[in-house]
Amino acid sequence: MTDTTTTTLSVVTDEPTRLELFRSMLRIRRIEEEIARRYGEQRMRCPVHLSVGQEAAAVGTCSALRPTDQIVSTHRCHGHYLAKGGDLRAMIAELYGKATGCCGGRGGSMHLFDPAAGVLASVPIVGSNVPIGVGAALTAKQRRRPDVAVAFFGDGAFEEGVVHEAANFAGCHRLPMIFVLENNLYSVYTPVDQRQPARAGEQPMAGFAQTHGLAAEHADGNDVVAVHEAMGRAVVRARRGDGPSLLVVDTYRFLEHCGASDDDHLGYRPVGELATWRDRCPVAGTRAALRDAGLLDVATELAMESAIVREIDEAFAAADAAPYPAAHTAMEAVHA
Amino acid sequence: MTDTTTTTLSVVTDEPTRLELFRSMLRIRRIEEEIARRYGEQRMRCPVHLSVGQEAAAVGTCSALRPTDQIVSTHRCHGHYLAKGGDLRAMIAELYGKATGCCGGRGGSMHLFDPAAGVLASVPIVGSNVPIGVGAALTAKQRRRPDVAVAFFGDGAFEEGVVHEAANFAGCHRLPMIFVLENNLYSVYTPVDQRQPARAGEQPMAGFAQTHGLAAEHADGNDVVAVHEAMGRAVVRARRGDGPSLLVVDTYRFLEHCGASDDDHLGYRPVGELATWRDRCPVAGTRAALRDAGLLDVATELAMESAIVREIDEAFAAADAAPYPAAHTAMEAVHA
Amino acid sequence: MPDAARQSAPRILDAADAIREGTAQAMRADERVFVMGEGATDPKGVFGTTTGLVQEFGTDRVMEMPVAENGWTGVAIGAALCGQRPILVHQRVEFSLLAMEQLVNNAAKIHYVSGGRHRAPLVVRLVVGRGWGQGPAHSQSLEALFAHIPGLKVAMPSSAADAKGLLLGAVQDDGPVILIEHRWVHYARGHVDPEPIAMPLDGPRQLRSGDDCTVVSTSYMTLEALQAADALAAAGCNVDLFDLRVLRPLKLDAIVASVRRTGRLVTVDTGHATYGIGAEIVARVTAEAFSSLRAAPQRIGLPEHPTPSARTLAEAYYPRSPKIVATIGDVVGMPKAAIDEIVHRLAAERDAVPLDIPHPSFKGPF
Amino acid sequence: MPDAARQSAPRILDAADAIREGTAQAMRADERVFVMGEGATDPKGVFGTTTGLVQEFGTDRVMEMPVAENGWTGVAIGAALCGQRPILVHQRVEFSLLAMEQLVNNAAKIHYVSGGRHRAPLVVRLVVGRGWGQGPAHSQSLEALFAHIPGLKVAMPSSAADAKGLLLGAVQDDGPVILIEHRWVHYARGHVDPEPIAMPLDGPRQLRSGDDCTVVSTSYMTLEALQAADALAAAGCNVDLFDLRVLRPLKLDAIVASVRRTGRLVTVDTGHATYGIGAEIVARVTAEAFSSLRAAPQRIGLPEHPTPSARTLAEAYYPRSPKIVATIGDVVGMPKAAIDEIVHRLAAERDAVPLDIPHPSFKGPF
Ligand SMILES: Cc1ncc(C[n+]2csc(CCOP(=O)(O)OP(=O)(O)O)c2C)c(N)n1
Ligand SMILES: Cc1ncc(C[n+]2csc(CCOP(=O)(O)OP(=O)(O)O)c2C)c(N)n1
Ligand SMILES: [Mg+2]
Ligand SMILES: [Mg+2]
Repeated sequence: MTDTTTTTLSVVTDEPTRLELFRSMLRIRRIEEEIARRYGEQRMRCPVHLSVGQEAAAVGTCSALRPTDQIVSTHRCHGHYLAKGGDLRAMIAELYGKATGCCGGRGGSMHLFDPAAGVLASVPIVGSNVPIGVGAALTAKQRRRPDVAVAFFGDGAFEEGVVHEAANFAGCHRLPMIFVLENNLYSVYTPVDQRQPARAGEQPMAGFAQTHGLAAEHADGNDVVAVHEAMGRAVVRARRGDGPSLLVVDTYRFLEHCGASDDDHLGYRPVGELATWRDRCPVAGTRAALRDAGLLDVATELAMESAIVREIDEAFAAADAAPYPAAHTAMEAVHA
Repeated sequence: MTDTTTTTLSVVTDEPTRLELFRSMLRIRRIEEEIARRYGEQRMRCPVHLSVGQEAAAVGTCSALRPTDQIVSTHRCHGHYLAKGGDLRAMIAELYGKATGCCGGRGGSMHLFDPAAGVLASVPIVGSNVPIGVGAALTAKQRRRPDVAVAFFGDGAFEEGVVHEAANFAGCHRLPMIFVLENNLYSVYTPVDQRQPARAGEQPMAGFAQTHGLAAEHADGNDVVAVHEAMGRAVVRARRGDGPSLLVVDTYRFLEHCGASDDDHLGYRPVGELATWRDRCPVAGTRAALRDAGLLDVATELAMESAIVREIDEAFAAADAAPYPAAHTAMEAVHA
Repeated sequence: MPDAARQSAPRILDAADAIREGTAQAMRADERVFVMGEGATDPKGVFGTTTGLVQEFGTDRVMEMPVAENGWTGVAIGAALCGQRPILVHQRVEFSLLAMEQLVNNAAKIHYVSGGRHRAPLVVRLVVGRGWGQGPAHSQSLEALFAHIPGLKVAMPSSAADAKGLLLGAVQDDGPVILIEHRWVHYARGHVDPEPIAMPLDGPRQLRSGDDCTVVSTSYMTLEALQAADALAAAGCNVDLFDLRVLRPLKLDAIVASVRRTGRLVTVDTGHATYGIGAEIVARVTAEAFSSLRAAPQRIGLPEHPTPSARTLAEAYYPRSPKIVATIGDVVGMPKAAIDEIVHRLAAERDAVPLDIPHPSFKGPF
Repeated sequence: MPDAARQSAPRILDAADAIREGTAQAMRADERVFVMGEGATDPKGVFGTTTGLVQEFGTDRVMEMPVAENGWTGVAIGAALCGQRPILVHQRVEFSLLAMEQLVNNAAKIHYVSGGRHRAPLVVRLVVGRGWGQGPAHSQSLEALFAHIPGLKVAMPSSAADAKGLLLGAVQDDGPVILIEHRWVHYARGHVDPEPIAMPLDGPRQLRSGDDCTVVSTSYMTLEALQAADALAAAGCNVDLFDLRVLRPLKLDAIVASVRRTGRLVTVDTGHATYGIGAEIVARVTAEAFSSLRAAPQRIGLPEHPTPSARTLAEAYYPRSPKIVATIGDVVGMPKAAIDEIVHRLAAERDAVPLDIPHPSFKGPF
């Protein structure tokens, strides 16, 4: 019998970790800003789904994992991939369609993976990654590995039946699995209230957890420490054999659904909504909190920034310099 | 915002209705017993999924509906079809593969429907009927008809993602829809605890209702009056625009999953489980209750029985006498 | 405007606009018609094919869908059984893979299995993605999967006029119709009748005439085939070019008659070649016109691997007009030098525009 | 028992037993192999193909599944990516329609899209239902849908030996393999090697030899084709009969070579004819052996409507050996009277047993 309310398990976040959470978010932000800046050059010729604004969800969760823990991501996978330790160069090269990309240029931005980092796969079909993550959790159980598996999905994916099927499976077999629902309130340009019934209560998704035998956690997606600690509790439960969890993170996408620009002018979001969420920007908020706590001085931050910028420049330069896959290789590796 | 707990809406069942509920159950029981008796002749050459033991679910629910209300059923559709007023002769003829069957012999036992009675369709793929029922509810809303739609499904179907998708849709659009989950504890020979997580609480399925914006009702599937009244409340809500409901009915299948015999010897159910449920047989239980209440005397019951037997004999005789569909018609009506 | 004047002033639309116009007209004419789709009411309106409809018809008839393709396909089938006439749209063919069970087991069969009593008038619009590195799960042209299923009708327009006409024909049909729209056909411009004239779903359209070879193409590949046919014609090789349009039910009489005359057949479709559309055309035409065949029929389709994202790989992936020219030239026995000349000229023209976008106005991401 | 003795005493199993034996051996040899299916552990054990496995290997390796085909297919793919080697089984092909998205977008493509880095070693067993009026949604033979998808391998056994050997070959394969088992092939009895010998998934097997015609059959229709071939042989007409076995990747060299000799081709498969397996065989063989063809290749498959339940309708639906004889006789130009004689004799033999059951021992409901 699963207790679906948040356990009182306490996970605390020490100072170095808080600094590292910030650095990781800042790095993702800068990388995606650079992609956005260069996207207009039309040399990254693949769709990109940026996660600017959602960094705390990626970083707060992945920071609670080990490299051998497996995550599966979605079309919006840059943040998860980077937060989990995915190779930046292989990612940028993939966006440029180069042979040095993580998929050798075959997949583009929606197929990022990195076995060394435990980024098992990213899948561009909504919801389709979730059971794959459960398969990783099943493997951990069958092979008696101490690993945890995590599936990221959005409020849109929540509507896919396969997500319920996957959750039921994980609940039934009490797998070391964590379902991370990033609720950014939209599926493309459609707000969640046009797609789902309103739900009452403090924990609107508790019913889903109860149905599928998951413990339920919830966190403010602009508070990376809160996400990290909620995830930490879920990881502890999973690793000690207490079964799967749902972690709901409330968050918001700042840029357009697909592509590198702003899309607020389309008018699909209420006026001011974006501004409200921008005011609660997870990166800026964390910076301010660290400053207030005296954990981050200007020099440290500048050093961080410049290291990040250097890494980004190198990654783009390497991608630029890398060869395209040769046309004749297109027929290779159809069958394993 | 939907209230997912059972409302205190009161629906009462008067004496003539209680008698009619009994008669309807008895009739279904006798019809299926006759199918079982004759199945060994190998002239009904199609799979049959009998609902002996589950009559109260079918009768309690369908008795709360009008002919213009639409139901969709499953592979186990005899009871629903009959309880809703489906034509007996067209059903038996269909089982015999005759031209006079409701599908002209093309469908067999798993495809029963009767437009006149509001039996929209039966679908042999598990869960697949549920969104079709929601389509009927959507039509009622779009065309401003005062009708209600009902989807029957089992504890196995509950695992299909499409059921969640359908429930979400109905909840989102607040459709006049009732989801009737007949929990008979097994999917074929597999008990529910091998397929789903354990769920705590008095109303184990409340989480599903909460997730999808459904009001939740629950009834003992051996108590036809309780089913009827729970369904009555759901129908009232649906008809007055208060949105969809889930009605969970706990019930049990007495005979084998598919076919006309007993299958307890296979050993997939705990010893004694069947006997316990047989002791609570909805037909016998209702008979006893009516007897105790002085509503059913022996003469009345005998008259009922003999009318039912006559109707059954006529239906089988008619099916027997009816022609098979001519081979050359097999190519007809592929496209509308 | 008098009829004559109206006819003399052709009205040029692209196929996306033509689809939107046809949808609006069908909805005005019949209140049972309604639209369901993820993004049907959003600002981009499914590549412009549904833009503005919700403003005219309201959210009861232009319905935004949850991301739950199998579910809302079943809902549509239920509504159709109850007398409604839904038009479903998926922004990629791939998303409909989630709805295969509903489409194949229920929509395709319910009329038949009910002895003709049930009707499921359903239009399912699927868009084939292409270009801008969208990769293997947003680019499949899986018409062969649907075309194999008895009880479905399957059509693929290649022009603005057909995009509207076939849609209206599909809406009028009393059964399920799968309409597969290639994303690049959305950009095809041409005269579109302003009236809502439903085209019957009844077979190919001949676009070019000639005695040298019969060419059968589908969807976007018709545009490549036209280019090939015209280039060949300039060199004195004339082909009968048929746009297949309706894949199921498959009417091949005109094509068989053509092959009886030309003795040659080349097929060009948008899907994978193996077990693809061309195979059926070749098999059936060969059975019916065997004694007239003077050369082995040839098929052009996608190679047997998923769509790669990188431009350099996609370049080899998608066959274009030069390849069609080369294949036809070979089948008719044109001199190698003559073929090469046309192939090089066409290839040069084509290389001048990026291969991963349909139109110069197009600037990613999709 | 010495090897020689063992070989001299052929061990006769039916295909269902052969599959179970192969599965158990694969599981003993490799602890990464496990079975997933609805009913995998139940008393009937998926038509006897999984019976007893859970007793030997436990519920961690023989896993009962919820009724959630898309979900557990995705779980299997995830496990495969992590190094496991799941064997999935669906009691009907139709149930796998719910899992098309996972199979087509993920399983088929992940090796390719990852530049060969990911491996998804997955065996998906699908059973084709037939008979006892089970109707249109429990009887489809939809191999053409899977065979069209690059990245999948697709095989169909027609004998007990192949049922085991191809299963073991599929388990050894590092990619996704769809194994389609016709329910009536489960009853096919024959010698099965007791050793776990994996057969490579590499093409057809020749079952009869002759110069008059090349016949290509799949799955259960191979049994009907054998009957036809033997009846024809008795009348002096000898055919090369190939059981196709592996539909993708498609190796046709031996068949093309045969047609070069016989000049004639007839295909007989278990699916719908239109856009079916036979179309690809005909199209490819025609392209490669055109100049040798002396008659138009012919296809035998299911007619273009769903499976009706009633016996009287199903009778016309399923082609049998007499029809194969008639078609081959026609293609080779046998005198009508000679054809008729064989057809009538075979038809009489076949009419003596019920048409809706595979075997005299079979007594409904499935
Ligand atoms: C099955 C499927 N349906 C539709 C789409 C098109 N699509 C791409 S992203 C997206 C939005 C999904 O929303 P959500 O899951 O909330 O993720 P977000 O984009 O908000 O991060 C949709 C509908 C798809 N990729 N797959
Ligand atoms: C999609 C699908 N998967 C599997 C089956 C095989 N099957 C037929 S009935 C059944 C049991 C379903 O259980 P439940 O929904 O509880 O209904 P019950 O038989 O108990 O009435 C199964 C699995 C099917 N028909 N459809
Ligand atoms: Mg979202
Ligand atoms: Mg059940």
